Amino acid sequence: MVVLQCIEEGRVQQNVQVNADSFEMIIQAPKIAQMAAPGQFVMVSCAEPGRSPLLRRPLSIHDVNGKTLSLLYRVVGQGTDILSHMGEKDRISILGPLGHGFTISNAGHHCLVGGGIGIAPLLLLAKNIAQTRPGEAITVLAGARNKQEFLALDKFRDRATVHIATDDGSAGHHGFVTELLDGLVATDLAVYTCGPTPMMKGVSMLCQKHGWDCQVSLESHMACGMGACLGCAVERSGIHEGVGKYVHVCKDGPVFDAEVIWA
Amino acid sequence: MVVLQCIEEGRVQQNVQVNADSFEMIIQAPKIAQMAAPGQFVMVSCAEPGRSPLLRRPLSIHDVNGKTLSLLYRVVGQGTDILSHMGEKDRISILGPLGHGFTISNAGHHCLVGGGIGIAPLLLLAKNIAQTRPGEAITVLAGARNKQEFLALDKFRDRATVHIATDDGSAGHHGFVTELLDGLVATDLAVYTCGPTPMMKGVSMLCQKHGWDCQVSLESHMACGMGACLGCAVERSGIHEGVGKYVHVCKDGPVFDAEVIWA
Amino acid sequence: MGVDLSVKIGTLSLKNPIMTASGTFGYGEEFSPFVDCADLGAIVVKGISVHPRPGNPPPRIVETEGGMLNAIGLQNGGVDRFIASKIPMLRDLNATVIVNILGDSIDDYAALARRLEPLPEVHGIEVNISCPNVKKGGVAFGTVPEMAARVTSAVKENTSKPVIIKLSPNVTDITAIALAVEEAGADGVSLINTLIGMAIDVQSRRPKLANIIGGLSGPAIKPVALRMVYQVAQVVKIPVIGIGGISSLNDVLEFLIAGATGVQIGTANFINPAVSGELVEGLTAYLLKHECSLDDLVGSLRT
Amino acid sequence: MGVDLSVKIGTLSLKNPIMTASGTFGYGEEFSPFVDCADLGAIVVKGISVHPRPGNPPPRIVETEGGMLNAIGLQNGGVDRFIASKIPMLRDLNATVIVNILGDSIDDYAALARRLEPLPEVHGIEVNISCPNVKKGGVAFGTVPEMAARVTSAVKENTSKPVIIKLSPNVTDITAIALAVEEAGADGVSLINTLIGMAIDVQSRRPKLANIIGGLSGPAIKPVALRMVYQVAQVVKIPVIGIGGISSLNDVLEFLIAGATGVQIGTANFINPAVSGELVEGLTAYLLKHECSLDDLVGSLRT
Ligand SMILES: Cc1cc2nc3c(=O)[nH]c(=O)nc-3n(C[C@H](O)[C@H](O)[C@H](O)COP(=O)(O)OP(=O)(O)OC[C@H]3O[C@@H](n4cnc5c(N)ncnc54)[C@H](O)[C@@H]3O)c2cc1C
Ligand SMILES: Cc1cc2nc3c(=O)[nH]c(=O)nc-3n(C[C@H](O)[C@H](O)[C@H](O)COP(=O)(O)OP(=O)(O)OC[C@H]3O[C@@H](n4cnc5c(N)ncnc54)[C@H](O)[C@@H]3O)c2cc1C
Ligand SMILES: Cc1cc2nc3c(=O)[nH]c(=O)nc-3n(C[C@H](O)[C@H](O)[C@H](O)COP(=O)(O)O)c2cc1C
Ligand SMILES: Cc1cc2nc3c(=O)[nH]c(=O)nc-3n(C[C@H](O)[C@H](O)[C@H](O)COP(=O)(O)O)c2cc1C
Ligand code: FES
Ligand code: FES
Repeated sequence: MVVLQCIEEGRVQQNVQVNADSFEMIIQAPKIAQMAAPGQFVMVSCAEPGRSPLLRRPLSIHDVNGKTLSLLYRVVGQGTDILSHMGEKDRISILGPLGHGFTISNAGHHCLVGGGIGIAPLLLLAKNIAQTRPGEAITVLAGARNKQEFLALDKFRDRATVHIATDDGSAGHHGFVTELLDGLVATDLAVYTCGPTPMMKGVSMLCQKHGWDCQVSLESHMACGMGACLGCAVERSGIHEGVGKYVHVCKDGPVFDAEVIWA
Repeated sequence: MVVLQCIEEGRVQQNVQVNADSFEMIIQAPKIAQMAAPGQFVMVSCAEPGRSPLLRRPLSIHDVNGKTLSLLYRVVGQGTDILSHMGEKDRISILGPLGHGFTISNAGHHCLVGGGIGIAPLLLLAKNIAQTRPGEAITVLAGARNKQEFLALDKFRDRATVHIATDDGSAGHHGFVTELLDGLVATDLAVYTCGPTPMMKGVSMLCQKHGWDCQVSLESHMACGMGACLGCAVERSGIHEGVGKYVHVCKDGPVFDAEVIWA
Repeated sequence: MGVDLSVKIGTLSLKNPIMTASGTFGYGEEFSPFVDCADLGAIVVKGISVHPRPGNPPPRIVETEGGMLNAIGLQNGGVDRFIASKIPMLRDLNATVIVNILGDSIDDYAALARRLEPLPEVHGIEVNISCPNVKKGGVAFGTVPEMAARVTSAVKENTSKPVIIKLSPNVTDITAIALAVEEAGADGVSLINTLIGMAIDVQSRRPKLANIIGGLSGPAIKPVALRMVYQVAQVVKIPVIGIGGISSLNDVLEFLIAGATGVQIGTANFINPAVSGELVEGLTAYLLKHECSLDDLVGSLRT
Repeated sequence: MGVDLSVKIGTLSLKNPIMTASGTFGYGEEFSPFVDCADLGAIVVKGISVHPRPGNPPPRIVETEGGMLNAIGLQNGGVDRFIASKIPMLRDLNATVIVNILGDSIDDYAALARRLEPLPEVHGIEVNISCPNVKKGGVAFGTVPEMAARVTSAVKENTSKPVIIKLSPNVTDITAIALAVEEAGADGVSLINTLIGMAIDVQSRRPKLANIIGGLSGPAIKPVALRMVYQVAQVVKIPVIGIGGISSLNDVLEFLIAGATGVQIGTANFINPAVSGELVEGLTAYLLKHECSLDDLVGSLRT
């Protein structure tokens, strides 16, 4: 599948703090906004070319509204810290849209499972399903360490039923979001998940148990984001010879059928 | 001469553009402001320690008012560009005051000769002379490529007679500032100069001709600014053996008796 | 554009001195939205071996101050698959193609040269005798003049195409290696490959690369690369191709002034996939503006 | 502070593993407003030669991405002047002092060791072998195992003080040099010295350093330094002192985990003259917080 992509000098429209360590940045980037599909990502520059931090940072496309693109990101290091200090009208170089996103399943019931910042790519997916599959059920299961940590839930509520779980029990189910999933009674279910690796692995194991198809959105360190450097390899499930041993998150993914990774 | 110095987390009070490519930054840095003497400089950080641009940038102390320090700087590259984007309340790490400044001569008439951004260190000197030598004549000769380029002249006017020269004749004398100096009729004159090297060399040659003592403020690339790296060497006039061959701008200078450099 | 940017490496003549560095430009196709490969001096494709290589386990890359470490492990599908699946695509790109080869033995290098010989789509061969990532192979050849010379002869004996030997910077005297391969018939040398480096995650006390060590690239290594290019250009008569941290026109000019006939852009492709094409335009504009030719520039360092 | 930070290098025991690197800390005095030298593991003073050296003409330094190039040219007043004018001051600093020495010949090194032997203020000697051997046509002592070993023995024969050999990174196999000097009796090795690099001013087409080439230091070289420290620590039994781009506590920890017994802070002193003292505090706090000892840390890389 050939994806069209470009480098766009985006213009920050707003960059607001949404919880203790996360921000949402809305950027005018008409070209990329127009091409973006759910589950795809962009590579954003945090400095002038050749200056450090050298590499672009991969961030999921959280939302798209007309000519604007929204990124939901957590500040974890130098690059995201620089992003968090950007303000209105600042320019930001964006490369994208990149990667192979979610494929909307033909199942009648869609379950989106997000852990922490992993909720980011699921919003555009939910919107897309609601739009292209009117009447089909959408359930969102969101997990977080605590009540304060949840992100963007309200944006889901008008299109999906949302259930939440917290590690500390400060809101919703006291425990793992996977437990909520296990509790679902459904046959014709498609699961889409993004979050910490252990969580996604747990989700895909459950899906195998229940016979649901499952798509996972992976992360990996990236240099190019477009299949050139081969830096973003992750091992495939099963035994494979030669180059078949690895898949590349930026190009084959970031979204994979769960079986490709865990089986 | 042992200079007291410190690292101070200054606070930008204002940072205003003063001509096409220059800015004046006023910083709250009480410790350094209190210690600063005319002709000394500071080393300012343009990034977090260990991040590029790696080295601190040397800038002359342009002015001091109580707890604040003023820097007058021209944007020529990455570091000064970063400085020019700083705003009110931003923190800036300053190392200083550094170096050996101007020594106020016992001559009854003081002539300050500045070229371009070289005017920067002369303001504090003028203020200092006016304060410590009431009644003594202060003449300021300022040179620039054109009328628009002059900096801080008004701040001199109430303490000194100011004459200007421009390369393009757009204001004052059409020609070099050295020609103004040559025109001065004075016996008991002390000259202090800062600006492009050819200008300072010209000034010191004239002073030798007229028998005036002359102090020059030099520039050199610096790593430490405090005499440790030996990176800021400049050759001394005359023939010298071994280590005597060079002086170090950050410690022996930046201000030198002209004869030490050119003879 | 009214200015001649062409350069010659052996019998191969390039439109201009701007090439892409092996392993940083895939096989060109990924970059088609950003660069017309036909506009470049050449594209140097990802290293090819006799047999497929899965590459190293992840993590394979880590960012460092002013650079990055990679331990891809020379992942590639092997020469047969390259010929079957990539050559047709490369033909369509209309680009001057230099194929980077690597092996575990002299025979591997010879075999690769032989396999590529009949292909008109392959305009030149770059021999990687220096990749720091694999424990076996690579390194040894690039660090011993005699070995480097033997690889060179083996390749030359099996191809009529221009042969560029890509030198390792992880040596005491790179000029000795350069002279040895020139003597052995190399049509040009390209340098530098990556410096061997390492990074550690303090919390887990594990290396940040699964391979423990990796190759350092990017602006951080530019001063070392420029120095080596200058030293090599002083002693060899064959063309020198400069590589290492080149991201801007100013960087390109530094390498040309130091004595490089051409340059390769590596890590910079990741930050700006359009950079190679932009540098061709930038260099053209520079030469026009300063009314100088490439020859005026190359090796014009004033010392 | 309830945690033992002391380390031993031969017979010399240091308060803690944090030292300052030669040529980046003057003779300590300049830093007295920022650091109490007595709190540091040791200060390594600017390189001393038999006769005074004027150093190189300016420009001597240039900034690069993530680092800097220097070509100071080993400027120093010579050993006599050092003893006359610096030793008294060093005595007052109350610091553990390691004197860095350099020479053009084996005899120079021997002579320097002899001159320093009687001085109680000198606690150890660090030998800079990155200098050219004038007799051997200017090949650096540090690039040939045999020459490195001969310098080591010459110094050892003339001093009872602990001897640290400072290794050059501009070699094919740094472990071979390390093993050679260990064999010759070195009490420790410190690495790395600067990588040789270069920068060019495109407008004037001149080198940015009057000396054309210079030494690259700073964060840019950290990955190379860390890799070499790791490799050397694998093969030698004597203490390894890590040097290269260390600016933060995290950097210090990386080098210790890689196998360094101690570290030296160089270029970082220019950016923050108080950094060495801060790192002693930082390391102390870290060990307390994680309830681990230095021994737990050193060489604890999980591979
Ligand atoms: C396809 C994809 C989509 C992503 N979407 C989002 C998102 O929507 N919101 C969000 O907050 N984060 C997202 N991430 C993670 C995000 O890329 C990292 O948090 C970010 O790169 C950290 O950069 P830094 O400079 O702040 O941290 P540093 O630790 O300083 O980064 C150092 C280097 O490591 C890389 N790196 C560090 N953590 C990660 C990581 N988890 N994944 C990949 N590279 C990493 C950085 O890119 C950089 O090259 C995504 C990652 C991938 C691969
Ligand atoms: C004692 C002293 C006082 C100074 N006072 C002033 C002043 O009051 N106002 C002002 O505008 N400028 C002053 N300068 C010059 C100022 O230091 C440089 O313009 C500035 O360092 C350029 O940094 P940059 O990153 O913008 O430029 P870049 O060219 O990107 O800098 C690259 C490197 O070169 C060094 N460098 C570049 N130009 C100079 C220079 N002329 N002198 C020393 N180092 C240089 C930088 O510090 C940096 O390390 C002074 C210099 C010295 C030595
Ligand atoms: C991710 C990556 C993969 C590379 N793969 C190869 C390779 O397969 N063969 C090779 O000769 N060099 C390879 N290199 C080295 C580059 O071609 C180049 O020599 C080096 O990166 C220095 O240039 P730069 O600083 O511009 O990146 C690779 C470099 C990177 C960063
Ligand atoms: C300005 C400067 C001067 C130096 N002088 C010496 C010296 O005289 N002797 C020596 O052995 N190393 C010298 N070095 C090398 C440093 O001691 C150190 O090995 C190197 O800079 C790497 O460490 P860093 O990256 O922390 O600076 C010098 C380094 C710099 C930057
Ligand atoms: S990030 Fe370069 S191939 Fe995936
Ligand atoms: S700048 Fe370091 S000695 Fe002057």
